[in-house]
Amino acid sequence: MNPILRLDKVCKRFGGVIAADDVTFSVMPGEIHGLIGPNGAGKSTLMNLISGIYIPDSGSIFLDEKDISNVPSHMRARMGIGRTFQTPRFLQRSSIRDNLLLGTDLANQMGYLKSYFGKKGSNFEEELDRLMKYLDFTFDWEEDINGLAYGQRKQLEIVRSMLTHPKIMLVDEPAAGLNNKEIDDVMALLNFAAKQFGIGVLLIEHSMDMIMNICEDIVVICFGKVIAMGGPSKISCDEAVIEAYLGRDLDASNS
Amino acid sequence: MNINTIVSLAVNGISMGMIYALMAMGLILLIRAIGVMNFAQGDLLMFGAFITCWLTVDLKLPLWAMIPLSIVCFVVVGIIFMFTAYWPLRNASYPAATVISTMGAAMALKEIATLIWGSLPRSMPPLMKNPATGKVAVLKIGSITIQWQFILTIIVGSVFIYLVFVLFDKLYAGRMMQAAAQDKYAAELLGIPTILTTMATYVIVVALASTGGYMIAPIFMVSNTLGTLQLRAFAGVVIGGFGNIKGAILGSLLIGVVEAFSTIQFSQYKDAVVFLVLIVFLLVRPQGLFGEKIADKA
Amino acid sequence: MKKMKSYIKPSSFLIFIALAIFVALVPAVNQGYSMMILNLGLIYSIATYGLSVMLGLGGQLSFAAVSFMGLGAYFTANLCSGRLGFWVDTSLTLVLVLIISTVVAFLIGMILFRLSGTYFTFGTIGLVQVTWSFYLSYKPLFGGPDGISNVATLRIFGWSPVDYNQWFYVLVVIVLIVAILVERIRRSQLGRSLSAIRDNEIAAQTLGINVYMTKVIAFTIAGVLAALAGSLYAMHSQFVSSDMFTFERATSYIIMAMLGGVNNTFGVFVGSVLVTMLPEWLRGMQRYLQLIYGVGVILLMVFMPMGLAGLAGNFGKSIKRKLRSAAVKNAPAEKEDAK
Amino acid sequence: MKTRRLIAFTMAIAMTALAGCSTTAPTQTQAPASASSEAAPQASTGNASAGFDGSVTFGVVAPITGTNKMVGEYVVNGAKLALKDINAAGGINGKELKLVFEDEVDNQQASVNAMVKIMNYSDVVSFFGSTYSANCIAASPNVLEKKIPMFAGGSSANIPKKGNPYVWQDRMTDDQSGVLLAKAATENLKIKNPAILYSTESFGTGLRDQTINALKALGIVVPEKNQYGFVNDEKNFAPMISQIQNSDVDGLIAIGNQMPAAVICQQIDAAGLTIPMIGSSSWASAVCRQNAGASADGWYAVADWTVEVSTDEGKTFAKEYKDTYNADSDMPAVAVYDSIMLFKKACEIAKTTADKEAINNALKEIKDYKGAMSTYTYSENHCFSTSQFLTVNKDGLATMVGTVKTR
Repeated sequence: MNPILRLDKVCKRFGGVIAADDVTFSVMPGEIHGLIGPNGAGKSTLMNLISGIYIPDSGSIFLDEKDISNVPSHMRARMGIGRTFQTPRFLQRSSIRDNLLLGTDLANQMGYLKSYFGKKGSNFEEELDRLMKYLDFTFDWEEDINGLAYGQRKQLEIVRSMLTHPKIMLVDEPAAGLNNKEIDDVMALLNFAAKQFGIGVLLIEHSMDMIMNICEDIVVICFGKVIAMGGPSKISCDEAVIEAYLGRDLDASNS
Repeated sequence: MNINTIVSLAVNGISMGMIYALMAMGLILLIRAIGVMNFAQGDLLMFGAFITCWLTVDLKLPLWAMIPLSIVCFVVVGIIFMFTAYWPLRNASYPAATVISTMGAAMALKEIATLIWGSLPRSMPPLMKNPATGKVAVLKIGSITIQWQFILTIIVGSVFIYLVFVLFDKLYAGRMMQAAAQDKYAAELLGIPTILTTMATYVIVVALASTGGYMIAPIFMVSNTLGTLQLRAFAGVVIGGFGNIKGAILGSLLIGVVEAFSTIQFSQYKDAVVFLVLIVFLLVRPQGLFGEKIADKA
Repeated sequence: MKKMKSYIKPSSFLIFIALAIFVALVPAVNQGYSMMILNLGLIYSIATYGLSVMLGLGGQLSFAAVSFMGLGAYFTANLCSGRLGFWVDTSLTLVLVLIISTVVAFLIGMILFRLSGTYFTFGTIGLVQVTWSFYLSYKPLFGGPDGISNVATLRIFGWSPVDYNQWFYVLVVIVLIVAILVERIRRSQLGRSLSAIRDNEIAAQTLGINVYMTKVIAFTIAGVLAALAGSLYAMHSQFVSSDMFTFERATSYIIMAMLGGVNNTFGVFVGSVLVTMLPEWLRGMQRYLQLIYGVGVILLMVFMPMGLAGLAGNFGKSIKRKLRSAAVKNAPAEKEDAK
Repeated sequence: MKTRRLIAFTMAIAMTALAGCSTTAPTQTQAPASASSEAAPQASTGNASAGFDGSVTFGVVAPITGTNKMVGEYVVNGAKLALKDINAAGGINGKELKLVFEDEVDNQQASVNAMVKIMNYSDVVSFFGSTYSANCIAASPNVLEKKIPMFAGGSSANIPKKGNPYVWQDRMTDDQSGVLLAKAATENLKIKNPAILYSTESFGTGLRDQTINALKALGIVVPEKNQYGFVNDEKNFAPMISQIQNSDVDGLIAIGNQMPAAVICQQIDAAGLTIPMIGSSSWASAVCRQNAGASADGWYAVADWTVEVSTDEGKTFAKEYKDTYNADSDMPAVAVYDSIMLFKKACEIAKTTADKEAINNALKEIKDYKGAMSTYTYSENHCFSTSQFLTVNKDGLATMVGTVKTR
């Protein structure tokens, strides 16, 4: 079957800085695909390129084998690209219910008029209950979003992204700021999304144990170039990856 | 439409353009430094006009005493204006709050001026007097007569533009202020006292606007309705482009000249012409003369 | 899991009662002159509702309410005063005003939203100046500086309000309808999309919201409501002049929205009525009125950016939180086994 | 955090009471806002009401506060002078005259509010309306509805034209003063090809149209390029003045209110324009002469009033005003004074001080009544005045040159 998301020789430069250089990889539906690399390697830029915030200088991006390189970002979202951010982006002055309803709005894709005249979309509550079972905290709907802890908000953003019924989810450093218990919950949630709904997940993460446990396939980026691709076992002993992360030992190399 | 008219209209247009430029520069400094759109800019100009008029007419100070004293007044007004309209709101969660508080400040400034100096407009003796006739000094080139007051405005305007450029490009203080403007948090980490730089920005903005007030006081009557001139400075800022001073100055000069020449055909639609030019400009180049498309970071 | 609250929250029930008392009591208390001022407050609240959709939900500061009020007022004045040689029935004019203003507001919105943030606001200032200049000077359509007088009053199905009291009832009904519409918008997808745009346009895009079109739709709604207010103003005062549509007037609408609490439907109503009626009540302090107004606005922004409603809201929430923590204290056992 | 919320709460209470007034400043009477149906609060009590059986109340609307405050002072002083003279001479039909004032501030909304308020006072029989024409036009539907005679302070010819039998004007209307302005410009100043600088608000455009028609009748056509309109609060006249200076015109006719008049004088003087100049009545007003100072000298004006008047009634009024207020009188003061005198005359003809309808009809019988400002005779267009003064500004004084009559 063909990949849900495919990047083909995507390049992007900001003045002198090369953010992406001939990046080519693809994510299969229902697969959790890791995207790792040292800080400033261009991971977030790739995310922005896929979700349409930046337009690539050259190369193209395919969603379900349809070329979306020049499609505006809100259309890409409607075609099924879900996104979470390093720092969760929520509506400051609204209740949790409204924030999550934003996700269902995208799922139902009713026009403003239909939703205005009260046609209730898909049943919002039990779908949310099913997802919340994976996380061990509950909340009061009308509570202000800022009432939740940072870790809880990060998990909630993943839940919101799943509510939009995406084809592919771009998850940006979900583990940052979470304790171990919460990381396990997130991994269970992502597995649930990938296996039950067949959602492709592109996961940016620095904590290696999460990457190594959950990802079936990993691509490593350094200074915008793909330096390695493959399964967790292959990547963990790949020469170039270790060097990119830990640097080379000078005297050892010239032996 | 002979040469006389064209020259005198052009000179009048450029001198008014300079007044708008002084205000527009202030607006840009505030937008870049503090992210605030100052709706009290016109009233700061009016306040400056009243202060200089009070010093020259009421206290009858000679020029060499009046200028330092008026600068002291401008500094005081700048600091008070900052600590009332901006400082308590600097980390307000709602961006519109700071803008609307400047509107409140605008009304308060109008009323304070009325309470101190009365609501009747006051006239101010011309700066450049022709010693013989005691009338306004006039430069005669062939058959063209240009009032020295306009020329003085243009000179003073360009001097201030040069000073602001020197401050921001050459001096360390200017770079400090720009750093604080870009990222207040990071600047504080580098030991830049952002409270001082913000105060310095406000003082400069008030000084620029008040000098504009001083320049037009002898031409127009000094009254509390001078604030309406700010709308043209807004137009200059928008035409100039996102947050850059060069654009704002050129935009303001363009607005001044367009305004002067629009009196030829439809003088009562003068306002409409100025702002139609603005809106047409926005259609063609939404990012303005010098601005470039700035993509926000995700 | 907390059960979803039913649609009618207790607080909106309270508001309903307060409104009923307000409607019953007010006409008995004042007539003629101060009733006219109150009616104006109600008319302005319609335009302020439009502004609350733009500023409260969408976070876009716009001064354009005044020019659309002018559009509605002059359109009605021309049709209902017979100065163009023919008369049009006032209720038909109201419908025409709504249609025309939707088209005009949509087009102007498309133009102005090529800009964003501060520069959009400057664009609306330009629009206000252009429209004011035409309202003042272009005689054939706008009657020049004299304005247009003896505009016919409202006639619906043969009945027309005779004095200001009857006008009051008509206006309360219209304001109620508008308030309910705006409250519905706040709870619908459009409301949520606008709030997303207000907080972060980039995040909104990734949630599938077409930022440009949504802003234009909000601008159109604000324009239509302002035109409706303008039309009602023309019929109520039976006289229209450019003096009502200047830049200074535009700032008073924004302050009306902010005072009451721009995100609270009931707050906007309270804000508009307060801003219009206060000069009548503060009769003695005539000289210092503008100064109080200016300083008051600054204090308002410093201490209550979310307006009276915001304050009341926080107050309500803090009470709720205290109640809940009290409930937890005396029922610890029940909490344990819920997990 | 706690104290911050406490301060916020107390601020809220203070705020709602103080802040948030709308920019249209309200009308203001000396007494608290009274429900309109009761009697008007007695703003100024004349001397002891001994010797009078009952009273009659006359309303006066004036810009007591705001940018036109100076005009408001003249109206209030003129009205109080009329009150003193009438009550000293036995009141009206034996009844003591009482006045009530309303403040129209400086915008249309407040002005209409003030006039509606004064009409609604049950004991006000007639009143002096706003000194600005657009406001009088705005209030005329209410005057018609209330059937109460109003003396309009404005001079625009459009006020009486609305076919409203209750609106009267004691000042010369624009259409007639337009004729006088044209006559004075061509005969007295010998201008052949004038430029016209006019304010675009209702008074300005009205007078411009009348003047151009009058000039056409005298064989002078003013082309569009020689007409310069300016917005009422315009400040920068330099572009227009330089165009006038460089065009082939041999004289300037200027029309506007007092404030623009002063700015125009100053900027024309600065530009060194030397062609003969004649202005509407604002150019002779004390407000313009004080603000413009020496630069107002040399300006002719067709004015309703000048302190250096040579008619007897005019001299007595000017002297009495100077003695009471030790300041020079000005047009708004004499306009309200003469209006109240005309009201007294109508009451005497109708032999009633309560029946508004009878008083209104009695105003039709007034013929050759010698007032301070002019001699008044009824005419269908409800404008009483029959003449205006031609004045020239010399070293700060508007000295009278002659009178220009219409009928």
